Amino acid sequence: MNTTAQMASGQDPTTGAQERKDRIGDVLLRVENITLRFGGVKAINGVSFDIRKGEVRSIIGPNGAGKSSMLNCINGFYQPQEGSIWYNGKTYSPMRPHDAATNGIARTFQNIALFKGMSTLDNIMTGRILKQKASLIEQAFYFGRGKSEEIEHREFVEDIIDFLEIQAIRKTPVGRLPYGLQKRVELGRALAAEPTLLLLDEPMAGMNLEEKEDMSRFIIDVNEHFGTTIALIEHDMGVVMDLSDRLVVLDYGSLLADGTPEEVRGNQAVIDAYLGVAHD
Amino acid sequence: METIATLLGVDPFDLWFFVEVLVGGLMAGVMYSLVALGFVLIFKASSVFNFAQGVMVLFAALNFVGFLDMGIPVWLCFILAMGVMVLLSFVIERVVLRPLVNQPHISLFMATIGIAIFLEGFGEMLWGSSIKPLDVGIPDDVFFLGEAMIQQNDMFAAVVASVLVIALALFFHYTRIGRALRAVADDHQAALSIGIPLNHIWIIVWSVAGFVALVAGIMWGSKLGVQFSLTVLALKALPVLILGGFTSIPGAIVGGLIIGAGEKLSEIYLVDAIQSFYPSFSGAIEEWFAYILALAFLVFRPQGLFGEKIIERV
Amino acid sequence: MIYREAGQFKTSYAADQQMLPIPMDRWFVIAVVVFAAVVVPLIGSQYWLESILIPVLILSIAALGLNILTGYAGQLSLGTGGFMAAGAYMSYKVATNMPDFMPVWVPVLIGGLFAAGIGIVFGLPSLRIKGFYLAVATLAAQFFLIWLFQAVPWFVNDSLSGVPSTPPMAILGYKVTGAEAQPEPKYLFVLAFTIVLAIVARNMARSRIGRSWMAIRDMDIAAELIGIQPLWTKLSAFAISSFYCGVAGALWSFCYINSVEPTAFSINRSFQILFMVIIGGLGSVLGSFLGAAFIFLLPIFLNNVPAWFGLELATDIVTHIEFMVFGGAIIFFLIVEPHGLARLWQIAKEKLRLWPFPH
Amino acid sequence: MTGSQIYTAAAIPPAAHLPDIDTYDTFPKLLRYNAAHIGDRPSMREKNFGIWKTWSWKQVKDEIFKFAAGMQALGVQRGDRIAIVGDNCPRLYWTICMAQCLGAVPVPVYQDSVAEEIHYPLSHSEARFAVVEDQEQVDKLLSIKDRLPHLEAIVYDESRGVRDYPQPFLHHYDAVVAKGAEILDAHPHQIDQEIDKGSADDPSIIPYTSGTTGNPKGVLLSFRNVMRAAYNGARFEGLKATDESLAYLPIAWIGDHIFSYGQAYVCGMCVACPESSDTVLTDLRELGPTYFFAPPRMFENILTTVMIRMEDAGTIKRGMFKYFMDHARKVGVRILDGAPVSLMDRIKYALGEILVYGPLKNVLGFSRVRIGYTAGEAIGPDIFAFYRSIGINLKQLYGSTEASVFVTIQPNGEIYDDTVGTPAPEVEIRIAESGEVLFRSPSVFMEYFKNPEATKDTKTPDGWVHTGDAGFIDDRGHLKIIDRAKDVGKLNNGTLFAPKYIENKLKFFPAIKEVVAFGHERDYCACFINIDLEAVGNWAERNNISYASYQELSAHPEVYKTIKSHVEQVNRDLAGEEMVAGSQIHRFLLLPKMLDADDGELTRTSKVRRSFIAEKYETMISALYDPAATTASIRSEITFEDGRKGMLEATVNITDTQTVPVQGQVAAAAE
Repeated sequence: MNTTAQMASGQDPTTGAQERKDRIGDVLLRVENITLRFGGVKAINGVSFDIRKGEVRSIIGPNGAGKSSMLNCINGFYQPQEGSIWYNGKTYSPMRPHDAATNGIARTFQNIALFKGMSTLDNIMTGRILKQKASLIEQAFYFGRGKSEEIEHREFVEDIIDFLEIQAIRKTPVGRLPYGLQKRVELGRALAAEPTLLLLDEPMAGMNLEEKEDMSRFIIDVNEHFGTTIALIEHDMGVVMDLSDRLVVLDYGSLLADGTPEEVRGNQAVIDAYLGVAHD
Repeated sequence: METIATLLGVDPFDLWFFVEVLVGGLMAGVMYSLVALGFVLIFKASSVFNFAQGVMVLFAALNFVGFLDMGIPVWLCFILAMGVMVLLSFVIERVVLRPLVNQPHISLFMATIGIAIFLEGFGEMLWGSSIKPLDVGIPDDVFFLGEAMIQQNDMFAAVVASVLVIALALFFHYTRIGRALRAVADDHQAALSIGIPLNHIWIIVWSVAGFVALVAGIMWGSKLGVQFSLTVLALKALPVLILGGFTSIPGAIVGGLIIGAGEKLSEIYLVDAIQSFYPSFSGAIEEWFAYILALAFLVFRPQGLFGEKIIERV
Repeated sequence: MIYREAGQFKTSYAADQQMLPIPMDRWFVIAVVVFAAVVVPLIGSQYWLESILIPVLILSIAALGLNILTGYAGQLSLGTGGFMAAGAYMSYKVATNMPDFMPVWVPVLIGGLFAAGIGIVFGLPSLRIKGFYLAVATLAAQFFLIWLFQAVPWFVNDSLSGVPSTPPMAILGYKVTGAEAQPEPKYLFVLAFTIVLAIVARNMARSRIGRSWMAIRDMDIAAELIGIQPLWTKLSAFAISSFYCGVAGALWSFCYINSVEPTAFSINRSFQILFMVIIGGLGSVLGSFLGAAFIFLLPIFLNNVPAWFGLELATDIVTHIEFMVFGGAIIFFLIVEPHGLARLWQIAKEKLRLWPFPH
Repeated sequence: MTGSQIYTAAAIPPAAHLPDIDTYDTFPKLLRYNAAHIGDRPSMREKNFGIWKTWSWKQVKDEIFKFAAGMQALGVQRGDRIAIVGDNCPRLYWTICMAQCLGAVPVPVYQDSVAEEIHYPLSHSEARFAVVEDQEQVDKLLSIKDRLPHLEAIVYDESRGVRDYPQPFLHHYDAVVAKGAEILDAHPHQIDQEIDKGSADDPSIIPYTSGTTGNPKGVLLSFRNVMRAAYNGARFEGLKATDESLAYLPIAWIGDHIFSYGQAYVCGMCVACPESSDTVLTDLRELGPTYFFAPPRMFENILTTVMIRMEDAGTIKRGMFKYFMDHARKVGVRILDGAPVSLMDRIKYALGEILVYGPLKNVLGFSRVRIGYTAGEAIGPDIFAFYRSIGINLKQLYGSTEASVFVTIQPNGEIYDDTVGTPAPEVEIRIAESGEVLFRSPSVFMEYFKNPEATKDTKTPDGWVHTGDAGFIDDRGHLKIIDRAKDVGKLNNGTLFAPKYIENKLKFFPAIKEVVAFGHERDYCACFINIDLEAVGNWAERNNISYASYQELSAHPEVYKTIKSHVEQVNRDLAGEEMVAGSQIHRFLLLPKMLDADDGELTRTSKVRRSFIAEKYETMISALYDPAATTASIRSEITFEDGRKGMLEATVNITDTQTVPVQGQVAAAAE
């Protein structure tokens, strides 16, 4: 036993920061010159940036800056007219929802998009759908993989339920849950897919301080424990600056700045945009 | 097997025969349009897909005939029947719409199916279920356009329908309520700012739809007699709506005409063509022509001819 | 009140995910099934078996089918009658042309499969349209299919009347179809189908496919982004739903009306089954049974009740009352309990579980 | 200290179905016995991830052996102390047995204590190792680690949040077990050999008692102590391997050690751990234990909840409930005790069982309870009768850490709500002249660890232990406890004053939560009363009385009126008992705040800290004894729910009460 010599109590902050840096790896996803138009309106205008493996990347910007549209392009819900998305060695122009899902891109939504008629457990189980392979007959008669998969994935889902501390609402229909818990269930559903890249669209919108703290903790834990890369849209600047490794700032659909929290904080264009200097 | 045209002893490729079929079809289409018009009014104002519109036609006609049989003068019958429709609007608003406000549209849709069933039973309970001939003095002679034989009552219906559409257009354009109804179709809040409670708007719009139903019921009743089968015919208004778009009054008219003419023409010419390859083909495609046409539209142009495109956002 | 759940805990997910996780419920359902399979055929009169139980069971199967499509997958359909007809006509065709050694259930299943195929075709528009738009599309199926089976005499082996009687078929020497069959074997034949199909429906509802349906129903966009493919999910719902309807249609022709006729599968049948699903409970297997029983038995009840009080009501009046009651019941349930009789049952059950506490 | 009579238990036959604890004389040996004889029966369950994960005796043995081997590799030696901190969970129970396998002594510590409170037992016991539940406990230990020179390694169960801690002395449970498994593969008999070295008189555990004053004392118990107590309790009640219990009380408490560990090993029965401390009631309902222990407070809370939930029921249901509960009160206890009851009453009771009692027991999770215990303080007679009347075999027992729990138990069929029962098997009881209760048994503790002074004060050389409680054996042979011996005082006129006795009588009223009685060396008895916010609040709601705070509700005249009637009822009771008739309550006031452990007014086990309160509320007490004062004021610091501090300033009314004249004395009648 090596004893008293190394018994410094508490955590050494530098060790943690170093570990974080070590965890961030190569580029996982690169958005290349994306332009998205609705009718004549350009929601996104030639934006490029990348997301590295293991990092927490935030997309910030004023309302209507095209942040949600950006996430929608990344996971294929919107198909941009121009540009392409390079992801894990392949170029997609555009990305399709099914490509995104099968490649491990999961997301949560700004306005909660849970399956209201189902329980918490079932909602999270839907996140496992791509991993279930039982045939129709096996499901219909609940034998073979039809049964074994249900149990196997239930175990996985229970881990998530435990992780998110939502044991007590396991069998409650999600429609009856308060807002903060619904957000948590939605995160659980996304996690159930064991995503490589997790897109979080305003995970803390409408939450009180305590709920925000909980959610921040979950996001950090997800990033650290599962090594999940996270792309985050959030309005609370304090949260963003604390959580993110790097930020992308969008304004009126264009890229305004890209860099570490410190760099972005000092960027004049960003300060102008946030202070509402008139555009012309 | 002989074709319908040969049975009738005419040459199907005779121009006048074609005109006759086309006009007959268009006239049937006017009837569909009248029912569809009621649907559109309600849908525009409240996003309720009123499945009961067809039954309202029957119900209105039953009331009208019932009053007429009591020996009441025609004009008074009309007013009485209209009164019943307004009363019905009140009841529907109070009992069905108000409790279901903010429910999914599909629930309201199913509720109107409930209304349809209820009214069917209720109407026949009041007035009996036998077929009732209806004669309000609409001429039912025929006249000839060139060599094509045209029913006078068809022409009459066309005229009435035209008048009705113009009247509605004026109502929507030049009255305060009409403008409110148009506003509510776009934005419920806007309608409130005009100062008319939503509940009143519903009652008014259902009453207007009731009025349209009454007119349609009298037209159809004069032609076919007032009977249960009216509701089945009224189902044809559904494909009309798909073609015309749910929110478009002109769409309802044009859709009705296309379907009316299309099903009559296809019954003659399409069946004829098929029977030349497959003689045992029995025809009667009129039963489904409208629906399959609508289906084709749904797959290739879901918003209909005049409807607006729907964009989904997350 | 009758529940004793203390100590009935689950030590494995297999136990927690059983079809009926509460032992009390399990015993109750087993008792009901045993009663239906053993006691009912012994004590049931011909009237009860042939005129009530057989049609209620068959309609339950159809309601299960529509519930899969509408209740679970959220796709409204008014074409149930058409899909039932598809099953009935195709199974007639198979039954009258198949070699003798083929078992009786083969034509029924083939009828179901044929209906499933038709369902897929008419389900295709569901990829682009929803709600009442889809309802209109399914109406097309209803009218077109009924017309089709009358227009193509091949289905009825070119029978002159167009309304042929269904042939008698037997299992182990007991006739189970057609007019000459005894009520008991016929009833058991139908019951067997009902039980198996109900179990299958329940299994699907708690498996991946059921969750995919419900996900599409509740939030189709989110479902798609999770990786649920709308195409496959909706078409599978149409196919499986139509399969159930097809089997129900075949049984209706072979075991209840003993003939194949289009009027049995008219638009009114479609509505009847839709009402069963709404009143019974959308998205509930139990609801399909409760709804079928309610809708089918109510007219019988209305016909008999006045007589108990010495009243004589004309048949058409009773029909009108029936319409009004149905219409009223649908509106009532949509407003008061959108999840239908099944939810009422559920609430009663919860009350009993918490007894004597109110909640 | 001599001269009085010695009371003993009636002899009961040895239990043939239990293992011979003279042969299997340590818990690790019992573990081997159980694994060999009932290896496939469940030993432990834990609600986790939505299901009750279950381990058989065989699995438990394998797990403990591996864990022990792993810990041995970490350096655990015979005689070491191993601290255990955490909520009830199987791995911590296994830690107890693991330590005993290796000849180390487990030191369980109250898991809800703050770091400072944990420090004493860890440093006093010189624990070299700690096995803890999760990040919360790890953090606590890390914060005091500097002052724990003996502590070498910490093993944690749940890795969440701890995974990235850099300290090299932190070990994950799984890693230790994995290491142990490797070692056992190479040396399969290593742990068996260690177990064989153990014997009955080795120390088995050191629970620390939570003293009301001073530092806690470590009570050193041998295997013989704990095992005889567990064995005697088990054969007294006929416990079997098929029994199940729910372990939810602190592991550090001796009761839990006997009920959830000792008796489980002796009988081979199954112990289940709840999902978390918040879900105990739900888990209780699911599990439906057959053997259940709860402090009176918990039974009281459950009963209050039952009554409140029934308020919401419809009229018919409420009427039915009342009717059958009345009937149960009439005959329920007699039926449970096997006394003669008329056929009609039995039929009515059976009907009640179907409609009320059965379902009620079911929703509470008591359907299967064969034996229920309550102890720690006196239970309200109404509460006690309620549970017994609906057919739950609830009993009181009297015991202490020094006795390895059992001193007296109420035998079946001899349950009286005012006594704590007859001496437990192998226990001898004697009443000292001062009124103090003394006992002697094979389960009497060895010594206070590293504290010979205290040992000498408590335990006589011939093995008698001072309980510190005053009491007497009544003519039925049952022990009746009046109060703490040191708390029993005298009024100025010489009358015996037993504050706890008076307080408990008052606390039996649902509206009263807490009472502090004064009277020692005073002219009369007076008291502070805390109303029960839940019960009184509920009453206020039904009567449309609005209130903004506890303080406001307490000051309400109607509330005062109700409490006054309760106090007068108690006075009438006291008047009927010769020994205490003189100590009727003359005046009382309702405190403006709840007595709270965070303010130091209660102990962590919710016992009143009399002297602290006397000091803090000094102004109020003097007002109670100032005949001219009609109000009393207080100014003091309080702690809010969220931990913030604040100042409380309040003035409350004092109410005089009616007392009953007692023969030979003239009671002062209130004007």
